Amino acid sequence: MTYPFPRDEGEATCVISGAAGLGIQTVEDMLARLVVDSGLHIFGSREYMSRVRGGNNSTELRISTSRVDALVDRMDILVAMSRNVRANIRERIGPTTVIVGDRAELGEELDGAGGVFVDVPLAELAAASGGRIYSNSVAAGIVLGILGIDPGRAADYFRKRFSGKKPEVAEKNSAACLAGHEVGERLVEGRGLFSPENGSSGVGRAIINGSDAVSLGAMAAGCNFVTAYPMSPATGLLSFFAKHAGRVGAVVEQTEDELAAINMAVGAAYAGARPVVTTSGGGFALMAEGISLAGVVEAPVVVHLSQRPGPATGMATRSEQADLELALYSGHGEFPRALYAPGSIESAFMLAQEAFRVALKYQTPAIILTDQYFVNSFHNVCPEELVLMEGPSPLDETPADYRRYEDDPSGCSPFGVPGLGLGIVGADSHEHDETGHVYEDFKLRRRMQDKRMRKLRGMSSEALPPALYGPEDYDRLVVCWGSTIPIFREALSLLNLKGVALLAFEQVWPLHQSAEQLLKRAGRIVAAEGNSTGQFARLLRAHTGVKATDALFKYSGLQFSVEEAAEGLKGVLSGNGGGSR
Amino acid sequence: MTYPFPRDEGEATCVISGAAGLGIQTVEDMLARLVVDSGLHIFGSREYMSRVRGGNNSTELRISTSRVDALVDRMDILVAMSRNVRANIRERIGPTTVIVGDRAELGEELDGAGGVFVDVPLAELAAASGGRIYSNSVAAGIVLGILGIDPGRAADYFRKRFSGKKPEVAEKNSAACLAGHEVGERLVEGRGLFSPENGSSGVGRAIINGSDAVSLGAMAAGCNFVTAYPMSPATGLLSFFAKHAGRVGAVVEQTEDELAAINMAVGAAYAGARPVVTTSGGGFALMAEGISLAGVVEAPVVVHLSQRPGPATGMATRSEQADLELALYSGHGEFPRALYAPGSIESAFMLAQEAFRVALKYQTPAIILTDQYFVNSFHNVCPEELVLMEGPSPLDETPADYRRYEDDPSGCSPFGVPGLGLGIVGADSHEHDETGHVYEDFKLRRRMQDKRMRKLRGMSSEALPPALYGPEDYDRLVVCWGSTIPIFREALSLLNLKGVALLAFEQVWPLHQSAEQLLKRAGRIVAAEGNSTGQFARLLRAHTGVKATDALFKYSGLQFSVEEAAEGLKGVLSGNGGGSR
Amino acid sequence: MTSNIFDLPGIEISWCPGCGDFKILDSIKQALVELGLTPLDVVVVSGIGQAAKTPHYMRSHFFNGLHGRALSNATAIKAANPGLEVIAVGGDGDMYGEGGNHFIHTIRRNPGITNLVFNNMVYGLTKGQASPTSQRGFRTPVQVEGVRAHPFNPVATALVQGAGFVARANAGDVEATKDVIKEAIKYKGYALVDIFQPCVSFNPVNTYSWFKENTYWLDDHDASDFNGAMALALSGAPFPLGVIYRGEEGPTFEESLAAYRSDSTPLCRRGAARDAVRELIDGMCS
Amino acid sequence: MTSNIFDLPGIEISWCPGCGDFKILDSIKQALVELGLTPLDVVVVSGIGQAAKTPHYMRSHFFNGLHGRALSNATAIKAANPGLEVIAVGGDGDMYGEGGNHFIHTIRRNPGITNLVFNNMVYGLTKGQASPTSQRGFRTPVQVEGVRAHPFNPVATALVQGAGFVARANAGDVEATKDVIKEAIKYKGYALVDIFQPCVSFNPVNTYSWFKENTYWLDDHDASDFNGAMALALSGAPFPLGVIYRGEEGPTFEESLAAYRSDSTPLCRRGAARDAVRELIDGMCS
Ligand SMILES: Cc1ncc(C[n+]2csc(CCOP(=O)(O)OP(=O)(O)O)c2C)c(N)n1
Ligand SMILES: Cc1ncc(C[n+]2csc(CCOP(=O)(O)OP(=O)(O)O)c2C)c(N)n1
Ligand code: SF4
Ligand code: SF4
Ligand SMILES: [Mg+2]
Ligand SMILES: [Mg+2]
Repeated sequence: MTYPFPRDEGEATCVISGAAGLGIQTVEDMLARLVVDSGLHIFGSREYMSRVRGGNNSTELRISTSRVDALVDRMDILVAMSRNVRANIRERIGPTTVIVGDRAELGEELDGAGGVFVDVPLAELAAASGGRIYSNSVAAGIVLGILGIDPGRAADYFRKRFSGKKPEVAEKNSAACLAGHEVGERLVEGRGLFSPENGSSGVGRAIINGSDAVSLGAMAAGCNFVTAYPMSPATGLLSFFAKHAGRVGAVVEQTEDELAAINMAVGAAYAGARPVVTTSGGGFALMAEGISLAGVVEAPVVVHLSQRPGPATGMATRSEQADLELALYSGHGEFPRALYAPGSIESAFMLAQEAFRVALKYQTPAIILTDQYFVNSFHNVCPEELVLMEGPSPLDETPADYRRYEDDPSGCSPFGVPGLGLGIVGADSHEHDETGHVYEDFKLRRRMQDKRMRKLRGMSSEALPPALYGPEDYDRLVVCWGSTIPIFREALSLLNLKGVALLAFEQVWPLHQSAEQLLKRAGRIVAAEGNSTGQFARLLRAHTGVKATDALFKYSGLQFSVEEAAEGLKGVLSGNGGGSR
Repeated sequence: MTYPFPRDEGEATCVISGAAGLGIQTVEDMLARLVVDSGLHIFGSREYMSRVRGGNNSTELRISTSRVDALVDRMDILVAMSRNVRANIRERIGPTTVIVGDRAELGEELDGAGGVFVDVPLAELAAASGGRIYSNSVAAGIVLGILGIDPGRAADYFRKRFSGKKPEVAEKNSAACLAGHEVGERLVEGRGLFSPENGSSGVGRAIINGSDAVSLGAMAAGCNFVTAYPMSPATGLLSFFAKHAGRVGAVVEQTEDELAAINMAVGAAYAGARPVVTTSGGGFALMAEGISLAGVVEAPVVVHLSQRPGPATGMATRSEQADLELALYSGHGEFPRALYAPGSIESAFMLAQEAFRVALKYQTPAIILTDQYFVNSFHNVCPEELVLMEGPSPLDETPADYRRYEDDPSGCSPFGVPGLGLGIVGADSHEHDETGHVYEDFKLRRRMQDKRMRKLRGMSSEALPPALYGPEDYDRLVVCWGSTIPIFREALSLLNLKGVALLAFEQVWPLHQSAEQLLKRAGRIVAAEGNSTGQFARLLRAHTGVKATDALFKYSGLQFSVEEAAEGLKGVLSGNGGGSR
Repeated sequence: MTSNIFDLPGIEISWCPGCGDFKILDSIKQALVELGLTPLDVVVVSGIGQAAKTPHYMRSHFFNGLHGRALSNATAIKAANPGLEVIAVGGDGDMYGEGGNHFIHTIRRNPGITNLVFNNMVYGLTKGQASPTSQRGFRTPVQVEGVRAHPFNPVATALVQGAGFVARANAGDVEATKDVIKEAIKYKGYALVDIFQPCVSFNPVNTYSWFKENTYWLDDHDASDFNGAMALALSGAPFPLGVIYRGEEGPTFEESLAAYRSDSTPLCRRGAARDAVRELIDGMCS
Repeated sequence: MTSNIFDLPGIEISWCPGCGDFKILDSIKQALVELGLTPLDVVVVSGIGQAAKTPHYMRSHFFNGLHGRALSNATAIKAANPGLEVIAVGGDGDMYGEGGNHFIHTIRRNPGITNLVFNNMVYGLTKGQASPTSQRGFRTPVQVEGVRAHPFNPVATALVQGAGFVARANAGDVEATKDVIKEAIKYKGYALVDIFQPCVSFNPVNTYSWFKENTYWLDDHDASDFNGAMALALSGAPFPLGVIYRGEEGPTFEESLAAYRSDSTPLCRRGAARDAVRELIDGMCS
């Protein structure tokens, strides 16, 4: 039988779905590596339930001959490893979806779900290769076979991955993979979807996910102090730094709670460290008082806020963009801060550095907003496109008459730290005088508040402009921020509508001055956001007066897919209303 | 010598300034009582340093033949009890200010400060009456003498106030007061500023400060659960409830921190109590996660957020209006809430009840925003004008098939509690199904998020409209909210400008639908706020698109005075710019 | 375990197969049944973590709040309605880490609640970081060189805060654990049961057999002897199991509240004290 | 006290006349001088409260942060620059109430900081509410019927968390308090000194004379004996003063950080690890 695989499209999307604990992560990593080593591009994204074993999670792998960096609904291949495939996956099964599964596990549950079912005795093949636990490698082999990728490299990969374990672990995985590969090859009748000619040697070889991109950017910026309390989906940065603490010379500590994490960060910043804390909305909510402390003591503190759906515990392993206003307004009193929301791996690396640069220069908090979708997605990038910005400049020694809060037209006092120079360095959470001592004086209060708020001018003048994609002479504008950017960019290029452009914000506060004019040029503005109220649109209106005429909101816990974005935009722009999903 | 006292103006303002620990509070209370008992109106306001003894605090007392409810700079009489009178008081000394002080204490520090100095041997007179600690009562007596108020009533007052102590305490205070009264009478040459005829029996006899007005309103609404961690200026509500806990049947507990306070409140609400927590900005910042919890478990929780200047510790005993955005946006994720900001004692009483009504009806948090100025200010009111709204309705017993989060067009599920009926009552901080159990489903998520957010419609439709003061056909509008309202109202009536009206918001979220049209009718809009960035103006623009053309911001730590408001408005409205103070 | 009225039918339990939490759940439900309680009498309160999912797996009133805050919720629920049997459950991270401050101060307050801590010496739900009770040297993706902080001792800490009932149990011993839980629920004031719980996914060190080998059930220990209890509490492995301390039953938090002095009605049945308001306002008129 | 290099000239101290805090301030400054430290060596870290105002009344580096969070700030400052002498000061409410969780977990972590708690058994700055250490029956405007919670025992709690140095002092005894503070500062790891401090404005019960009558200085106590220390810690009034426990000097938090394994440079002098970043990215290419 010939299966309806996509051929000559230069792209294929494979979804692997299965219970937690089956080693899908290994499949994902191995496939990604081999795909990229074959000169193809890859994008991967995971969605998972809040449990350690069981349930049903999935990973999407988009393999392409050109750059891919956005989630799609398209599902050419579904490898269903466990029964009880969840609705969000079932719904994506189309007539041409080839479903690979083991009927012994799945029974008849996918009968009638559409697509073309291929029954493969995964467990049996795995058992023959050394044990049922190698089912994941059988599955990986099948995908390799379908894609047309040489399974020989898999053996290398497993040897490297399991170098700490007994050699037979790698060997059995390889055997399982080979067994799977044979099956895969048979499914495509020996003619894999990609051939070696599809590959290009110019393909970016680094495979980096959003979390690591933020971590690497922070490291590049000289981050050397990491405190955090574990919280999905933000823990990755903590683990990454913990693993490399010795190598990069960073203090890394898991704290008793988020209050300790942020207050350690502020203390460390006072002492001249370059700290980051990583958390999600609930943890950030607990840090609000500490953020305000950073504001008044003028401490350069960077926060990685990786969003998930709220309120409260919400959906612990899902995605949303609903903490923008929290990030912008939390903390009592008024003080400047900067907010970044990267949309790609390259910009995550860059913006993490920018966040440190701005935090250090303006001695105030900077926040990097990501979300579960973003931190758990990866794509291949060229190492050369990961731009290393200028590192932090060494701190000056303080003179004997040093005053920490010396007034300055920029609002930024010379930054001194204890233990470096002859001056006394004070920091105070009260309103204070130039030396940092508490002093109740109404004029001093105004002077100090003005000094701090003045920084916002400099920060605004250095703000990164939004990126415009599409025609310069647009009359309709789609506005989005952060992780939705590549998705809406691809959706728009699919739709190829005249007069429609995308305005994409990766710095969401302070706003670049061009925003107002760019918005005003549009007759219609679609706010596309991963929340239920249009937080960024509200922010834009508050500061530019321009109202979004249409809304496309998603808050189901999953990120928009390209198709969904396209369909939504089509609806909205044709006047059939957008609304929320 | 004849002193330049205000005569026949129907109003006099007396400021008593002195170190903490001298008993100025007693003077203030006694004078207020006697003034009102004489049929006159009073307004009192305190400003104080963050210390227990020493320093220099002051109380302003405005005595008038008509209602007074706003802070003024005017200072007809200054009683300076301690040396080192602070600049904010010195600056208010005008040519006609009569300064009463004891040269033995003050030395020459007020020479050349302006005004007319009257040297009174306060300490000596007090010593003669039983001890130097009675200086405060001597001072009180002097003021009574100047005002023309019968000192006989003071004796009654002291007997009542010190009923728990030895009788001689009251007696010595009375004696000291009488001694002072003689001095005061001499200063006005026997002709007090007010005569018995000025008084009216129709004067509201209840003397209530902002803090007690909120507490009483909460009690009237059936509040029966109070948890808080002490924090200026919010502790008053906690102490008030603690004092009357047995009488009103309320659970009152000082918690270990603010996290416990808010989480107890949410737990209590789940169990059918009607809770309030009281705090200031820093404590509220810590409560953000708990507020979000209240949002998702749909718990009716009322928070009293009494603002003081931030960021962080800021000025612990001073005033500001800079936590509006904190109150509105803090807590992760999206959920409905209501925000109230009373401007007068009557509305504090009413709005505290309204906050409970809305919190209970919509099962979501409501926040009452006051500030240090407001909670520590008092004026006399008619008990009849303290409107008792309808109390809370008894809770229904749950049926056996009860589901806590039953969907409903209004968003509000029938409210059941454990221990009342046959149903199981569940509450969950995750996204959950109708029974409250955690269940990961993307459609359920949307349905539940929609259900919760739908409440905002009802809440909007019931929102209190802003009050318009001044001509209906205004072309210029001054916009303010909360405690500044009476101040700007008086300032505008002083200025008596054509075409200028005041739009005063006591419900600041959700906004009443009339706001947009009212704003759009104005050619110029002055945002008058006690913060440095115009938070409410930003909110109005975000939701109506209307931008304030002018700003009048104060963030020195002190509230606007009527004169300052008037002067500022004059500047702004004449086009000379307003700016910040 | 046999089925009982606290079973919640038709649910999918998301704990890992073999997790000690299943056994503790059985112990709890059995204890409740044996005490003659019904699902309408009980409120199970929890925070966030694997242990904290418990209320979703049994039939009773429940309040599943925030990570670390269950004791505050539970104290309030008990104070609002002292007639309810309130049980706060959670993990070691939840109760002793994020919730550490409430742990200390709740004990000092002595509400009549039962506190069950599923102590697996690891953060299960967030995939294997150290918890306050992790033993020295325990390696995780965050504690890459092994834990070095002094392990938190919940039993001794609780005793120092004046806890009237402090016990320890072992998930593996369902029957004995159930008995301890029964004692804890019967105790009038605050009662702590720290329950050793194997996490089969993230704690390869403190396993069923490790707990078996490193614990022993107390035999004829005089639980009313505070000093003896303290000595047991401070002893290292092997850890004593059973009721370590059972003090006199002093007044509970809710019993000492002025709100109930002359009226035992739970708050949910009370109206507004409008007369008191009128009187208070009158008092401000003179 | 005689003037010393830690005096901050020309300041107005806002404590009430007669407050025990003045005496403690003297003890601290004198201790620092006697240890040969200078204002540039020392960072005084505090939260909010009367006690927490201390850094504003002496000459040295200082970080005056939020209520309850001083130990977190102090731990981080020490970790960022282990060469600094870090002293965290605060009141009983600050350190044991709002900051209770950090108190416990900071001790477990064992940073090389000194923790001085001015224990006046009341909230001074906020005008007289009960603190965790308020004695039973203590009446305040909030605890109108008197405190009923079990008083927090900082000494015993610290011992249970593994504190290596635990001491108690009395503000009234300036000289002896100074000596204890010196010992605490000299101790390598975390050192707690809980200092009884009369609040003349809001604590009419625990006065200078009350503390005199209800305390005694330890004489020949073997501070290295943990069990003896625990017994002293648990004893009620009269309370022992002096060094109650002094354990072995194990590795501190900062000593065990990987960041300092091969490089003792404080963080403020370090650049970015750009080579490591390049290597890590390279590692992601294969
Ligand atoms: C404020 C906040 N911080 C962090 C988390 C993430 N989180 C959820 S459970 C958990 C720890 C779980 O450990 P434990 O309490 O020991 O329970 P277990 O899963 O081991 O049963 C953490 C850190 C959260 N939900 N909320
Ligand atoms: C988050 C927060 N909550 C509350 C306060 C108010 N507050 C300041 S100091 C203090 C307690 C002071 O008591 P203690 O720590 O014992 O110090 P003392 O004044 O007695 O020296 C409180 C509750 C605050 N500043 N911040
Ligand atoms: S991760 Fe551990 S604690 Fe959590 S369910 Fe699995 S075995 Fe149990
Ligand atoms: S209130 Fe008490 S602790 Fe505070 S300064 Fe006065 S006496 Fe000292
Ligand atoms: Mg655990
Ligand atoms: Mg204190």
